[in-house]
Amino acid sequence: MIEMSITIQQKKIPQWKIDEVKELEQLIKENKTIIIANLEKFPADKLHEIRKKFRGYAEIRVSKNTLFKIAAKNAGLDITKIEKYLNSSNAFIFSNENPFTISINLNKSRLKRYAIAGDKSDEEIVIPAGDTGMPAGPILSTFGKLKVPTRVQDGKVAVTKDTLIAKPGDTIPAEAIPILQKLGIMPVYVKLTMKVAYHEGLLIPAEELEVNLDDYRSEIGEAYRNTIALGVEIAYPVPDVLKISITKAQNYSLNLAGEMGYISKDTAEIVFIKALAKANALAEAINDKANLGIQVAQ
Amino acid sequence: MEYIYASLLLHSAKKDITEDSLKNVLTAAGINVDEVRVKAVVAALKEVNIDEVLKNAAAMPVAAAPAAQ
Amino acid sequence: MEYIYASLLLHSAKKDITEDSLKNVLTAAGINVDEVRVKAVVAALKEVNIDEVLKNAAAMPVAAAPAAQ
Amino acid sequence: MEYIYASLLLHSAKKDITEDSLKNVLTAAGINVDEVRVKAVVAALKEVNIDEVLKNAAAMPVAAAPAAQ
Amino acid sequence: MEYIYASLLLHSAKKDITEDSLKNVLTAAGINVDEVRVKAVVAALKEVNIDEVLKNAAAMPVAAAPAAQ
Amino acid sequence: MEYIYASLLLHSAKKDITEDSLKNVLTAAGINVDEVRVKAVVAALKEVNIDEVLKNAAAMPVAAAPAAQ
Amino acid sequence: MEYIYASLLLHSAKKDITEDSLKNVLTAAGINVDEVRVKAVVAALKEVNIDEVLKNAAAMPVAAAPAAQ
Repeated sequence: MIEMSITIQQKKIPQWKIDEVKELEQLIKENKTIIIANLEKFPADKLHEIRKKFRGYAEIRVSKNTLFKIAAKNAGLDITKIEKYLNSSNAFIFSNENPFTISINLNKSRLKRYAIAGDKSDEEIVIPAGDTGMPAGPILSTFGKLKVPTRVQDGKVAVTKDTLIAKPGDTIPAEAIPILQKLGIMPVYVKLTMKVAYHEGLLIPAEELEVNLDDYRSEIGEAYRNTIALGVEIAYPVPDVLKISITKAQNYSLNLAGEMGYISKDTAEIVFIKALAKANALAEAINDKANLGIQVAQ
Repeated sequence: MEYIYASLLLHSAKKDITEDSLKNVLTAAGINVDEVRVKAVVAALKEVNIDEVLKNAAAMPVAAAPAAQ
Repeated sequence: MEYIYASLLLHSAKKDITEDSLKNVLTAAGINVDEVRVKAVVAALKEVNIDEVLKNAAAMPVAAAPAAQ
Repeated sequence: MEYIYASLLLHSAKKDITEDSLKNVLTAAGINVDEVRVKAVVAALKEVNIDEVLKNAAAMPVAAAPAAQ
Repeated sequence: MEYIYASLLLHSAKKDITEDSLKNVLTAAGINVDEVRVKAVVAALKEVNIDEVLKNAAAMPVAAAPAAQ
Repeated sequence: MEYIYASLLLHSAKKDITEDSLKNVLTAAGINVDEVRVKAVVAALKEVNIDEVLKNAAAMPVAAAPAAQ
Repeated sequence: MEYIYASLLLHSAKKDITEDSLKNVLTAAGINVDEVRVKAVVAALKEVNIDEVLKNAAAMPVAAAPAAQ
């Protein structure tokens, strides 16, 4: 249908559209990764900043869905898979990078903006202690409403204590917005929201595209601790591991000696530590119940 | 702390901590027994779950035991 | 730990920890004394400066913080 | 955790963690490789300073597990 | 620690840790396999309940063994 | 600590800790065995749940750094 | 951990930790000795200052710091 209409109405189609379809077609053919991102709520004037950051390994195009669809079809893409993402206003990111790399970089290249009414905060908002530079006046009652402690100093409002007014995900209190602006606090992120990535025949939905680097860090830490623990347990013959094995064996030995009351030169101390710990605990416990005046040995 | 040590001795031997048993132990250790204190300790220990108290004490960081040089 | 508590009891009562004194205390607590263990404990304690050890033990943060519920 | 162990294996063997090397290791371990995860892991690990994370993991006081019973 | 990483990779993929499977993984990672070490690790792991060890890993009293470098 | 090391050696090999097994191990290590001590250790260990003690030792929170050095 | 307890036993008895002495102790404990592991452990322990490690172990019972490689 589309092709037909194109052929029939070809003369009425402006040259730039034809050129654009050609260019898109070329981009689709030349790039392994295509990401469709939502442009709604994304300020057009910020796009060039992101483009700048992606320069060299990804190209960001804002195009009409219909043009992209034609180009995709011309490039031999299976359009049925991505059709449902081709609504509202989209940006198309073309790259030969791994789609997750693009995702990570989109996250890193996010910008911040001032809050407007109704925004949810993307980060913790803290009004910092110190001089605000704002002249004392009606604004004082606004600070009051936000439960931010203030005092007036040289006719200016000074905040006396760092005060949290919103956590990530909280709707930002409307009355805070002008204050945040005056303080230069930009609590809302501006970033392209990915809808889907198409990569070498794979379709990766937005949820899967999100990469939480902290999760990876903590998994690596866990894997490493597991590895050390297993190495220690089997006395993996590497000096640094054996040192830990020895330490563990010694810790076990001392504790066993302590629990069984085994006294030798090496173990006397742990034995008495344990006995004293118990005696002290008991003394303290009954000291609480009835005031016996027992001096807890210290 | 003698009264506590004596009580713990009885407890760890699974004996009842009574005025008599406590006095016996203290006397055997050559200690002049203070009747009032014996009464007080026995009464107070009745209100305490000794095993629980000891378990908590054991859970405390006791690992440090510098080896004797 | 009975042998240890008994030793601590004697020590804090400023009595010598001998096989006899230890046996006396343990017996008074109603414990069937194991001669071998008594010998072992007394012998081991001979090599240990109890006052020193107790001082160190008490200095440990451990001893300091019983669960105070 | 398979993908992480495989990555750490490559890392400790001083090999680059690429889609190919990761897939090789996973396949050799008899694992059905999930292409998308491989891509995600490779991209993510490019951003992570593994040596740094290992150093921190090692330095983290094992206190992690207080006697919480 | 490559041999341990490889072993845990196999374990977390629920594969048996045998000399062959371990060698396969190590080779796939581009590591020159030391036959003796493979044997030693496989033998040692047979005596260990890995799941149990991992469960306690966080609680490991890994002390005092700073990197010797 | 020899007697304790020997006991834990037997325990971790899942062998019974008896006077004989303990003596065997100590002798193999070239140690002159003190019969009294062997008997005392075996008797004392009978009253202790070794696995429990080790589990608690492992779970011990960052412990008591010795008060002073 | 058997190999470690056996090594510590030898060490505290002031015996050299050699393949033979380690094998003797392990065998006496009723353990089927793995020659390869014995070799590997003995070789690795040669690079460890056990006294130093024990001193630190006693002084700082829990503070994870395994080498990060």
